[in-house]
Amino acid sequence: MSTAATTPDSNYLNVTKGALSWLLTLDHKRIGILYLVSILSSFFLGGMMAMLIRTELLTPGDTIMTADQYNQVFTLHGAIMIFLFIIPGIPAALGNFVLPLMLGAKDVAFPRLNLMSWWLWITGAFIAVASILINAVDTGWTFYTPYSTTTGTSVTLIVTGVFILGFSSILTGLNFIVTIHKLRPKGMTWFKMPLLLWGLYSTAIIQVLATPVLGITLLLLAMERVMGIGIFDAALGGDPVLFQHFFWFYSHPAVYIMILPAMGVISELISVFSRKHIFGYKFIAFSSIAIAVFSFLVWGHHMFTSGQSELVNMIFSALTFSVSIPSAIKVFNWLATMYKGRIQLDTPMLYALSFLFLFTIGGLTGLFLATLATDIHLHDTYFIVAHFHYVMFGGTVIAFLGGLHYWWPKMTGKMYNEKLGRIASVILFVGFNVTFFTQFVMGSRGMPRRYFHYQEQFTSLNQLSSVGSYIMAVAFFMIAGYLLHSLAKGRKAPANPWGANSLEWHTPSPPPFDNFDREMRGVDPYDYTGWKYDESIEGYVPVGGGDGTRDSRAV
Amino acid sequence: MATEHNHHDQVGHVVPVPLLGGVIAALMILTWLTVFVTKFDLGSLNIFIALGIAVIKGALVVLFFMHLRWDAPINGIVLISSLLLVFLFIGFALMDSAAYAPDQIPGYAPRINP
Amino acid sequence: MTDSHGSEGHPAHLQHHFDNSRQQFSASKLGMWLFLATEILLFAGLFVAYAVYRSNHPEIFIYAHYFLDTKLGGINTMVLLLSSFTMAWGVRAAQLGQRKLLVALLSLTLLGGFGFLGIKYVEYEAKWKHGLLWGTNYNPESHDDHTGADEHAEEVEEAPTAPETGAPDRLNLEPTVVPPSATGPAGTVPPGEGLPHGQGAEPDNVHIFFGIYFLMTGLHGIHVLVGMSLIFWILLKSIGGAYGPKYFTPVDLVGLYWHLVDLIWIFLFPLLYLIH
Amino acid sequence: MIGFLSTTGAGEPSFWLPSQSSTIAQRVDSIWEFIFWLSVFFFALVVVLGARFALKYRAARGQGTVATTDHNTVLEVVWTVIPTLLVVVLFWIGFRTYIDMSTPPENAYEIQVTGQKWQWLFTYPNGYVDENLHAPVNTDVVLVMTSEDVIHSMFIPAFRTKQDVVPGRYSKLWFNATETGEFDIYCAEYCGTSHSDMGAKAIIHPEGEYEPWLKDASNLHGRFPPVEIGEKYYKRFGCKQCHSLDGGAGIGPTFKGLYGTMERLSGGGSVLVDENYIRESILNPQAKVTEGYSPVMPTYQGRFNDQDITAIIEFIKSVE
Ligand code: HEA
Ligand code: HEA
Ligand code: HEC
Ligand code: CUA
Ligand SMILES: [Cu+2]
Repeated sequence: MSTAATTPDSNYLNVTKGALSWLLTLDHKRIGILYLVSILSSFFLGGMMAMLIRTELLTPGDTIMTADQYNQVFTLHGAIMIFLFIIPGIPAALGNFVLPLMLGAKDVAFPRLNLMSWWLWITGAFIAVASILINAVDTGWTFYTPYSTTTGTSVTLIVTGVFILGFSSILTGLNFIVTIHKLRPKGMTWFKMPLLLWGLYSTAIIQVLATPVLGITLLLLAMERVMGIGIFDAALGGDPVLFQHFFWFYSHPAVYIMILPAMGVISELISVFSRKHIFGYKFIAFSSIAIAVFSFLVWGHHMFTSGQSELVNMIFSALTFSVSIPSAIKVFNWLATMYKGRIQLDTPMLYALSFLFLFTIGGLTGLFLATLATDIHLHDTYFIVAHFHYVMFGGTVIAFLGGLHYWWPKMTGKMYNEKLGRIASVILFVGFNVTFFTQFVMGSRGMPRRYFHYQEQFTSLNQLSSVGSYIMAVAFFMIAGYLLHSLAKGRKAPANPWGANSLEWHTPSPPPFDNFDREMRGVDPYDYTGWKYDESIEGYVPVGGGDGTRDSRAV
Repeated sequence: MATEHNHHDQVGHVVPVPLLGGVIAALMILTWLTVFVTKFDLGSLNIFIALGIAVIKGALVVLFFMHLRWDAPINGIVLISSLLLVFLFIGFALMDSAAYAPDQIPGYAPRINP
Repeated sequence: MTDSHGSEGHPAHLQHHFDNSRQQFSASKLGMWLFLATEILLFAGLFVAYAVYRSNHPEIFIYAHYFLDTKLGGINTMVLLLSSFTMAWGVRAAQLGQRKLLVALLSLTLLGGFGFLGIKYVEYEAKWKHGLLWGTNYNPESHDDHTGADEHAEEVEEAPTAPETGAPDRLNLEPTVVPPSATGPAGTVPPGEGLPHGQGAEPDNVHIFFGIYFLMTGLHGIHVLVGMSLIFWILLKSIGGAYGPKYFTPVDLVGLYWHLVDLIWIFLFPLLYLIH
Repeated sequence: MIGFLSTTGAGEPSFWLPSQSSTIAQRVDSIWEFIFWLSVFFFALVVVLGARFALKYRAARGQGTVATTDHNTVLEVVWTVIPTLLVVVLFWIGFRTYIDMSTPPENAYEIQVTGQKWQWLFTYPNGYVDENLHAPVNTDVVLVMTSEDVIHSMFIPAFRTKQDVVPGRYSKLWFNATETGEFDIYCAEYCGTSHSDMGAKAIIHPEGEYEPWLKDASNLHGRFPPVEIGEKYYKRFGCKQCHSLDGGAGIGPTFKGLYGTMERLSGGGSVLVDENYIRESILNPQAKVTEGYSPVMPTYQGRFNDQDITAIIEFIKSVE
């Protein structure tokens, strides 16, 4: 199985041909690409739902749809974005591609599970999306009982889909943990790993330990609908608030499944484009683990007004603040990395800077929510909507885009148009703030979320927000356009366009089937002294000569 | 890796049959004991005894049948952390639902008692 | 770390991205333990539901557990433990390359699985017959027209928690046997203030116990089934002599899974059957 | 554009927050402001440093590396400890105020609230039911709330207060309004189709005007024609759950065209549905049970007076 014909020109993209060679591939790089295509399609679908939401909200009354349709649209927007796009986003697409490369390994520990994970994703996604066509779903992505157990829509079906998606996520996490533990090469100690791997590792811990609880939650919800167990249904003697504990036990840690890998990506980008060793490596690494651990202790902050007891509210509020400390540590370390660097504002770095600003806003507004007295007022208003779009979009999606541009040459072997890349990133930044900053204002002024009709007084803010969302759509179509264009017409990518030193840049772009033609050893991923710029290929080459893909550099 | 390997390719620990036999005997006795103890009314102690015995039985299974005693520490860490999370979950859910239980409306269950 | 890679050639079971068997084995093992952790957390949800309702409404649990048969439950515990024992021994046999012994032990383990499910079936059927089910299906119709002891005799016979008065008529429990709700409402309904199927001391919402009972034992039963299929699969392969000292990973991993199934039952048994 | 930095002035709505119309609002807002300025500070810090570095150290493509120190334990400790101390303060002030928000004062004026898809019903101590919340100014008022179906959430932005309304249990929310006037009430927990229309008004009466209002409002007969009153009762006292108006089947016979027909009784015999029979059916429903129905209708003895019953009869007559 390791004996695929390898000629000097062959790479993982052209080593075998035909649809089946992709659909049944065990190569982590191809699986990464499969995931990338799949999640981007979901993102597109979710984005179109968002456009429907924003268009409906142009006027306070009915605009383009009925109340029921609106409820279905925001449910699907939320569910698609969360379960289909952002949770698998960085780990399963970018992570799958780069993790073994960064480790100098040939593949992940369990290639078959990896493929199975993607197929489960496809199955789950198919079922979840089919539930739209069959009888829609109108519960919101949170599936709160007893609404979700009594509504007439196909909740059971979408819950089945999400259950399967959860399984897919578990397999990815499990695979990454084992790979990082067992497949590190000689010389790569834990503290020689690129920080993205720490991010993915802590993400994987959450994926493995939290996702099963989502599974049982959804199972109980389905049983509640099918058999009428009554555990969550007051009409049968059950307790609806208990459901919320179940749901958030998973779904709070899940938000850190989204942000931790994004923080890993940002650590890579900031160091590489500042041409400087990352500042405070160990603090950044440990803060990832700390976030993963604390993330399990704070779920009740989504339930401050639910009727949860005051005692538990108090504990959860206090614990919630603990998560902000490791996040603060990261932000300050990134800033320190930039200090006195030689900062190159290439597209990935522009995204990294966007991230820094937007995530800071998102995170700081989290403090309003973690504080009991203010959350009572802000809960379930657009302030929450703005908060989570700032962290999920301004944080994760922006980091994802940064990473996508950063590894695009490695994945495809092509360079995208740098100028368009920068322009699009700026448009996106502006559009994003117009869309969501306004929502903070609406929210604190008292506009509840999931509102189809709203009061006249919020009209102008809503319209501004909708305009912002159209600006974002323009930026995304630009991005999609020049990336696709680069596939056909892009300049051939050098092995190391950015002068980075983690192991994936020590092999050609795109990498060969088995990743490396030699046995790799750990290096300090943030030590760039071994590379110098070569004008002729617009990329970096080793100071000692060669193109960097053949020799093996020891520590 | 704390795995013992007796000869070149041997991986994992081989557990002697008498040890396995001893463990299953202990498990059987404990099962009988836990049923037996239930015959006595010890108030709230009953549940602690029952769960205590279950924990001992579980530990026997994990340590000997599942080889954890000889296994890499990381595998034990995985197990312990999952158990800690279970306790965390039970702890908070219990603390909270017990605290608000007095607010519940007596007899409210329209779908069963119309 | 260069030993088996390249120089000695790959053994058949060694995948190309591993350096050697030991690395592959310990990776598989860590993977399996992680998977077991997810299983534990899957069941965690049910244990939470159990803990919440039991601590807030002990009356439901005490009343309802009289309908479970401790003798059958106890026997089933032993059956499962024994099959765990044969499984553990089987792993040893695989490690030492004792092919015949391995086949025999795996067959015994499988038999244990069948035994367990058989007994479980008997128990389920009795519940079904008496309408001791979940949610609105909880409808123990037989309560109303007789004193109960005779008809339920076969399933409530051995309830070990007989109060001082001797074997009580369990469907007409003295109110003192069933304590009031620990917190909040839904406690014992005083005799006379009849609920629809209220007789004696039947508390509100007994169906919650049966919902939890069926979910816990049902999910566990599904795991038993999966475990049996896996054992069947390695049994077939071991007949062909697939496992020996150099390669026994599947036996080891399936063993771990089977022990976990056992482990969960070790807790389910006292929690469901031995309530006091 | 600088407007977004202006936070609350006393009472009036600010750029960020609605008017402060309850005693707790001022306290919540001062915490809000504290976090706001803290956030502005840290945001400014990050932006100023980030932007300054990006511009000052900006370099062309193709740079080699810079060698500087890559860690500094003192710095790390400083930027770990300062945020830690700050969040401890945040937690504490938020928690203190929250405890006051969640503990209703003793002897507060109690109003019962029911949430249902998709309206709020407020029941006053004398039994009068209204669709809006009326309360006296400068008085502690506690709402004892429950839901008929799914979870709703009582949200009064001007009072900075919110509480979920959960079926099967009572939850409480209290406020002390400092201003008279009308304030918006929303349902903040998603509850289905008309979630966004599940609004009401909190109408705060000036000193001494609340009691007269309640007395006046409770006296429906002076204000509405009997048929309308009957219809209100039909909706509010649960008749709706068992008796349809369109001839549809229900737990009880439909009211459509009921008046004046002959009903067969389950004990044999039959009866003409006239004023007397309806009166008897409401006060003593089990006296004569209509054939095909079970005797499940509750008695309304003591809940309606003669005038009320007449109104209901008029209403039943009007359904044809
Ligand atoms: C990527 C996802 C993500 C991330 C990273 C976060 C991060 C945080 N979130 Fe957020 N959150 C969501 C996604 C996310 N959240 C979602 C999806 C919801 C709503 C779900 C729904 O209801 O549909 C939500 C809702 C939510 C609530 C519930 C609100 C409610 O419904 O009433 C709360 C309450 O505490 C909260 C708090 C926080 C906090 C304290 C952080 C912290 O981790 C933030 C830490 C970061 C910083 C603090 C900034 C950087 C630090 C500095 C610049 C230094 C200065 C710092 C200090 C002085 C402390 N979030
Ligand atoms: C990752 C998560 C994520 C992302 C990215 C987004 C993106 C957007 N969301 Fe979000 N949203 C949620 C998660 C997310 N959302 C969740 C969880 C909820 C709560 C649901 C609930 O209440 O249950 C929610 C709810 C929500 C609401 C509140 C609805 C309500 O409460 O009534 C609104 C309203 O404006 C909104 C708007 C938007 C907009 C305008 C975008 C825009 O940014 C979208 C822009 C995207 C596009 C226009 C797509 C373009 C894509 C391509 C062209 C493909 C090619 C791309 C590449 C090659 C890169 N969303
Ligand atoms: C729990 C269900 C229920 C509620 C609530 C209820 N009813 Fe009835 N009602 C019945 C049933 C069943 C009957 C027929 C049996 C009987 O006559 O008692 C009935 C009969 C009647 C009749 C006689 C009609 C006939 O054809 O014999 C009248 C009039 C009536 N109800 C009025 C009312 C009014 C007015 C209210 C509310 C203030 C009300 N009901 C509330 C169930 C209900
Ligand atoms: Cu009621 Cu939303
Ligand atoms: Cu959260």
